[in-house]
Amino acid sequence: MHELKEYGAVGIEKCFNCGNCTAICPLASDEYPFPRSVIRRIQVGQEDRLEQQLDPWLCYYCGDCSATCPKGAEPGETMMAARRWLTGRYDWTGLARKFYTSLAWEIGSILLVALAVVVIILFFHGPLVTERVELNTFAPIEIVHLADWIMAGTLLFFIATNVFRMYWLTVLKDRSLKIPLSLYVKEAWHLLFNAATQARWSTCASDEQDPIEKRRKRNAWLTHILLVSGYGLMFFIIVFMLPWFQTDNIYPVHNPQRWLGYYATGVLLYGTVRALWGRAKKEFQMHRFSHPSDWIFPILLLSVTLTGILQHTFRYLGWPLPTYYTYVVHLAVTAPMLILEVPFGKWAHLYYRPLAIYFEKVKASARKHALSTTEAFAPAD
Amino acid sequence: MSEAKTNPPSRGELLKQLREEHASSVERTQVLFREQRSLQQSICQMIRETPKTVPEIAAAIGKPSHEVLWFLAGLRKYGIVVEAGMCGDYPLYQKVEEK
Amino acid sequence: MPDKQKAARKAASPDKEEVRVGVYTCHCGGNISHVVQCERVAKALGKMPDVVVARTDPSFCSDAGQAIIEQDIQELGINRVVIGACAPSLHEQTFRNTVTRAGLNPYLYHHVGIREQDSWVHDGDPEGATEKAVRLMAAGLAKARLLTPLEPIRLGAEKGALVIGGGVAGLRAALDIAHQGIRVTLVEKSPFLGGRMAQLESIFPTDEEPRQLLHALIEQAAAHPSITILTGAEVTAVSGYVGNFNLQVTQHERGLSEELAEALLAACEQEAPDNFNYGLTRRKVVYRPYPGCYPSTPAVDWEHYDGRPIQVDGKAVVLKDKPQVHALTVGAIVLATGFNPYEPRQGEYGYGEITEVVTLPQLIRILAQVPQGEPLIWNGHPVRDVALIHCVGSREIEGVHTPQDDGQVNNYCSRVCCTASLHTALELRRRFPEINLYELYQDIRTYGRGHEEIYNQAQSAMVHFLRYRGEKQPEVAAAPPGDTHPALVRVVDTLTYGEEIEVPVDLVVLAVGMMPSPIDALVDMLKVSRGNDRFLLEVHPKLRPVEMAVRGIVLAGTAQGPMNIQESLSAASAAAAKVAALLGQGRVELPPFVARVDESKCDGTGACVEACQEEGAIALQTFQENGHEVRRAVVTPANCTGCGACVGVCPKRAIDVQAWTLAQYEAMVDALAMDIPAFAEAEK
Amino acid sequence: MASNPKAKQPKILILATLAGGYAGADSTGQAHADYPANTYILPIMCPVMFPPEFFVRAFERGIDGIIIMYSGTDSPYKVEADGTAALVNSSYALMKERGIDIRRLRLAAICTVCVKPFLKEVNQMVELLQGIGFVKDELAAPVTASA
Amino acid sequence: MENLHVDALVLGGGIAGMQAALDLADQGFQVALLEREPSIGGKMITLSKVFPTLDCCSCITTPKMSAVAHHPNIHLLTYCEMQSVAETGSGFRLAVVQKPRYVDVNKCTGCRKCEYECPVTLPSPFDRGLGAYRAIRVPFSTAVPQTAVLDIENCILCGKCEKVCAAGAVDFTQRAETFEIQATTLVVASGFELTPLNAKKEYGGETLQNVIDPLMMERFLAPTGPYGRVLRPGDGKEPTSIAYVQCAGSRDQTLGVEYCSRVCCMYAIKQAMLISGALPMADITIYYMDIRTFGKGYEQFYQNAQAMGVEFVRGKVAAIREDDEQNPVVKVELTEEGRIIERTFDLVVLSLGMVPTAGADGILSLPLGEDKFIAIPAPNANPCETARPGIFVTGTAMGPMDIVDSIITAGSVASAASAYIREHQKETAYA
Repeated sequence: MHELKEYGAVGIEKCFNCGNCTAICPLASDEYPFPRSVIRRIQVGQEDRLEQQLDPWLCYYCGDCSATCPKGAEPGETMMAARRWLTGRYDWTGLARKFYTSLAWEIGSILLVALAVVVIILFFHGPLVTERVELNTFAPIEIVHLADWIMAGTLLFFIATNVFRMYWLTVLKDRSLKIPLSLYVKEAWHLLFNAATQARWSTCASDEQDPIEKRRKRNAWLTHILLVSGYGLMFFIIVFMLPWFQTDNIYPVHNPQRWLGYYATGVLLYGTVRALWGRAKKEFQMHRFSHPSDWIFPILLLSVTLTGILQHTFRYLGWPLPTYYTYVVHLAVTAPMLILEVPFGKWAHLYYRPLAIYFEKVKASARKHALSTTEAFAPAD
Repeated sequence: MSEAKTNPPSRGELLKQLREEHASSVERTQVLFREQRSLQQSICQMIRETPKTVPEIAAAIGKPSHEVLWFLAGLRKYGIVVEAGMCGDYPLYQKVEEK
Repeated sequence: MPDKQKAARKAASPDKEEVRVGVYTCHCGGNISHVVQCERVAKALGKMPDVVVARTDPSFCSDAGQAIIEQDIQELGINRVVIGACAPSLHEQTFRNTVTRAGLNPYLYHHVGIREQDSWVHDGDPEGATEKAVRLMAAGLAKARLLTPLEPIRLGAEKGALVIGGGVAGLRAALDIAHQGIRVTLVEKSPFLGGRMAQLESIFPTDEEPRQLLHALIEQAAAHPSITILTGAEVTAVSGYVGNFNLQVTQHERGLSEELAEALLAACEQEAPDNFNYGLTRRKVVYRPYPGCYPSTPAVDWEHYDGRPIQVDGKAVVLKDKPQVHALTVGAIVLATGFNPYEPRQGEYGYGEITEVVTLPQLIRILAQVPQGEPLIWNGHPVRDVALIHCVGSREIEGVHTPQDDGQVNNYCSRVCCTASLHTALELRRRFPEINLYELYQDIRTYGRGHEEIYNQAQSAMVHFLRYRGEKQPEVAAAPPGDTHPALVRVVDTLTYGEEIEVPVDLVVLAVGMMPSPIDALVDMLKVSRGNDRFLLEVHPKLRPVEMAVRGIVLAGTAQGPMNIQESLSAASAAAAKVAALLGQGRVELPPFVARVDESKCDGTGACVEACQEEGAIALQTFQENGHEVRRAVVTPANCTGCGACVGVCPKRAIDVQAWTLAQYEAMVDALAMDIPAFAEAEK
Repeated sequence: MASNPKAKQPKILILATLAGGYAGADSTGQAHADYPANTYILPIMCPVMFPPEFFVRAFERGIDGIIIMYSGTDSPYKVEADGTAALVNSSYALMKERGIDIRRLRLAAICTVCVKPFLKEVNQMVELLQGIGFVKDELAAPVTASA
Repeated sequence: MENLHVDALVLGGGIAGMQAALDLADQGFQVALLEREPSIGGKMITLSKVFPTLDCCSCITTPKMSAVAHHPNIHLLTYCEMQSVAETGSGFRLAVVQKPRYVDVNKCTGCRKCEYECPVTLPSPFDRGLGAYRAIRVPFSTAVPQTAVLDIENCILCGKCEKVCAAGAVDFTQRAETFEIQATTLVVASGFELTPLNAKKEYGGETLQNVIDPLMMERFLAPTGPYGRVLRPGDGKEPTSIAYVQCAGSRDQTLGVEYCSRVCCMYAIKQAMLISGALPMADITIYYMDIRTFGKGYEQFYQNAQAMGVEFVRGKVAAIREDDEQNPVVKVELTEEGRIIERTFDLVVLSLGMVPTAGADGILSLPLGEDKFIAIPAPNANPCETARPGIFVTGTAMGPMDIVDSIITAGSVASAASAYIREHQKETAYA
């Protein structure tokens, strides 16, 4: 319990297990009776049981549980903390745990990576063309792209290993289930579908009776999905299409390069500002107990977005030096965001969540499968 | 006690005073009373011959079931309506014949 | 009131006037009428001879219902009243008052119980129940025809009360009674006042020091001019009745003179288990249970003192108990005999077998002996993990729990253990911040004002809660040697979806319930009753919640059932109010149910005198009559208990117990046995 | 009953002391237990007031079974425990003389909260009477047959 | 109205106030009992049967009401409102308003002719608004005093009542009258209110017709209830499945009521048993967190209910919605199994808790505890003394409690108040 508190849980000890949170939750089910399933495991200190749970990932923190909790035990926040804890558990490097439990570690690492980026650029940048904006001369696209790929590769490595750990803990460890390979394929669409639509979150809103609450929840979901789309798009563009994107050519406005970029930037700006605004005002249940990690990621993302916009603006204005400087700053925030936050930080939920839903579906159909096979072989009486 | 010289107001004066003081509540209550009377009449009309359940009456006169039930509770209390058996899970109500 | 006088006159000579009976069958708000068809009963009774009116009502005991009866008496000239309603113990007195108000003698009324003994026990047989009601009412009618007006026996009452028990309830009751100008004798069995409360260290919800509160009470009581305190004393004989109880109180010698006491205390070497610490420690046989106790003079533990001399100033002093007998006469008795903590069976949760298992009261005494700031060591091990098990000796289920020696299980809730154990858990947390605490409970019953807050605090203090079901109790086992902890608690935890959870612990604390103090002798002497739970039984929890069925005896505190201190105080004050109301006037009225001799029939056989076992109740006297000497029996009403031993043996049927005559019983039997044509007819 | 006459039930009279059996019967009621309705409970102070003839008279009037529920040694009356036992013995003698099955009269100590013992006594008597029938048949039979 | 001088003034004519008045009067003190409603009896008189004995409630209450009305030492003052209090050297002086009944108490015989003739029907608070009475009425059948009272705010002044009254008791010329009571000591017995039915919006109280409060169920179970049987108020259907939601008004931070109301477990179990009697086919389920049957004989009562087939399920109901047929649907986690269910019932009873009645404490400026009930500075020494000397408190004004405990505290307050009276009168006699 103390450990979870370091991950930002509040009030778990107050819970007297009445079950209100689980019953009010629009997403909980008999198989995944959270939040209480999570709270109880924490209360009795069953770490091994907790790390095998998918439950925390299935929650989107609509906050109903916390709002209606008779004891003020903040079950929603406990779920949040459990996600952080699980991120730490899945991560074999131990970095995630450090980042979540120590602000100094997190900020320090970010600064370190940023510094590294600045230092690298300082040593390896191309000539500074001051007459006009020649970004690709300053930062040769091949090198950046290469760095980009290296970074993406590292990222992928960490993500893949951590995801495998997650798979091992939550699926493989459960010996009671034999999962035919075919099911993984059959249910795979859930992974993509949920990653893309966050469909599960929208059920939070669709079950809500109160129209005002319903609108709030729907808006929250919409904001989130916009943010994800913008983020995903940007990520895709800069990892796979950097040469197309980072260019000194100025494309006409109708060119997809322009409007895709603008769209992504726009929604990122909107989404992060809204997220930060909400956290500052604490208007939502989910924003009442913001953990440092909840602040840092949107701040980073906002900085990335803002520096991107600035850099873009300077380039169009034809101001070479400001363009280069903001570019450096842009990279200096982008890199830690991607390197640190994605595999070890808040943004890990981007893939853990859809994966959890995917595993859940796989397990469910395996269970169904097992049932139907035993039934089929059961002697008729 | 009060001074001897002020005569207590007469009964007529007191009643007049009462009417004036309560003019608005009397008016409001009269509206209520008229609604009640017509509703009561239509309910009684319906169940004069054959007993009916609350949902049946409610559907027929277009009023919410709970309001009809409240009316029937009152009519029952004052002996205007009686229970007359059950129809499934619903008791039937019938108007008492006037003597 | 001329009406009343007239009615009274009428009633005074019933032989000469017609009997006019009113019969009233009560619906009892549905309690009776849901089974017994009261209207049919009334109809059948209405057709019987002498019945002038037979009515029913939703509740005759209500003001409106009583008014009906009063009206009938005054307007219809009803002179006998039969009421069929709840048990006579509940409302007989209510209706006696009703008929008295209407001007009728209160003993011209008869109450028939048709609820507890009819509608409530025959709800599967409405026909049978209705017929039974008719017969019982007909028997009542038969008796009513033969009733005669009677006057209660008025006796002077001693304006003094005896309070048995010197714990918090007894002290409170004594003070409250004394405040009303009534003398009080407080008798406490042990040599010191304070009872169980003195053994506590802190009380919820205020965290006050119990002994401080007690001392405020004791000081007032000791200083009150109307209170006499007898410690080391017990009631050894009782006779008499309300207003005039004669008691014998035997008081043990304190054994020590004021001057020698301290020296003796210092010099005494013999030891005995210290029951103030529940036998966990030993103390001298000359002892003070705790500093600041009252009386402050040490006492001798006569039970354990072996009679050897104690050397003081070179002298050998032998202590001798010379019990002193006090005779007392009091008007009322308050029973504040308190409780004992439940003593777990040998082996129950490992109690008595595993040294790590103690009871909650023991733990409180253990903690009292650990100096503040020092660690808790038990059996030489530092205590790191503590499990507190709730409901030990409470909420037991027949067939699941092992019965006690008397074959019973304690199926009641002891009310205080939940809050007490959470309160103690908080104390543990405060003093030993590193300890892990586990509460094993069935339902947390922190019902009182400020108690739920204690539950909340315990949760905030990281106490772990595990919930077991009554049918599946936790198990306590000694851990195998070499284990990290000496004991192991296993519990099927319903909060964790019925999974079994194992908790290694250094100390297991059993939150034991309350049992009544062992007062068998007192109960036998006073002829009072106990409930199924073995606690003393009130007449009715709502109508007369602190009175016992024997008039003049009231209940205060945990003698009646589990209570916390606040509740004990309230109950004690309530008992005091009853005593004050009873004795305030200096006289009491007793029902006139005593033997009465029919002079015209008695010829002095003396059989009655022989049969009577009450002292001074009946004697033969010689009278001069028409020049002849005749011997006749004469009853002294104040000494007669109304048992009727004289009635059965009189060959002449010349003696009867007033209002309970043999002739009335014969008439009742006839009514029960006869066919009821009227009832049958009424059905047609 | 007149319209649909049930089989006639034997009648059981229960004489119950206020300090014992009567309160016990009230407790039974408070527990909402169930027992047959052909049981008529009359409150008494103490059974010693009845002469043996009283019981025989009751049987002759058509009471089929009598249970005396007294307080035994817990009684407020000194005379109750022994006196009642003696009374019952002399009543048995008289019943035998009249050819009445002595099992029709029973003595039971019932306390104020004795719900189970109360029910047991009542049910035993009910069963007994189902076996041995109405008292009037017994009284009608020639004495020699029963002797 | 004449001014009164008494030893003790009891504020509130519920069970605690009545018992306190009786216990004081039995000791020979002069007592005034002040009640703001037209009849004494309080909440208790509205109940059907009482736990754990299942005695008919009016059989316990009405004799006490009657005893209060007939006691020579008790001045019964109904339909009176306390206006102000001043401390005098020898006690308290209160200004009290006798509200006009528009009926002469001395003439009215309680025949209810006026009530039958009155044309205006109103929801009767005695039946929690689910039954009806008229603008002029005897408040309920066992009211004390058994006298009609006219609700002038809902009267059309048609004068029918005046015409039909044979006793000539109806009197439209009555006006509120102020009088004075001097008392050595005050006993506050102002009682409780239920937590509001709509306190927790997830439960739909007041919007869902078939989600009711427990006092409504008491009225349905009482023989004098509004329907004469148990029906659900939404559409008059006889319910065959009924759920009890425990702690619907207590032990819940979101309601602002964190304490336990003490009685809800027992009344729910009692009602369940009574419903089983009235509707033998009905399924009854009680959703609870902790069952708190701590009183004498209560645990046995709980076990009896279990044996009778009442279902006890551990889990706090999270929300109640309504299906198309007005049936409430309860959503709850079965915490012992970790399953979440939605179950449809005909009727849901919210086991609401107790909050203090507003009023007396304000006029008397008595400090309150955190729970808003009157503060008791020394509960373990003087359990019914308030922070103001000479003012005592009893019954549910001092916190939630059941009838048994209320009656005990009433006895206790009688002792404490009488000691104070004797002490004080002695002092003033010397002075």
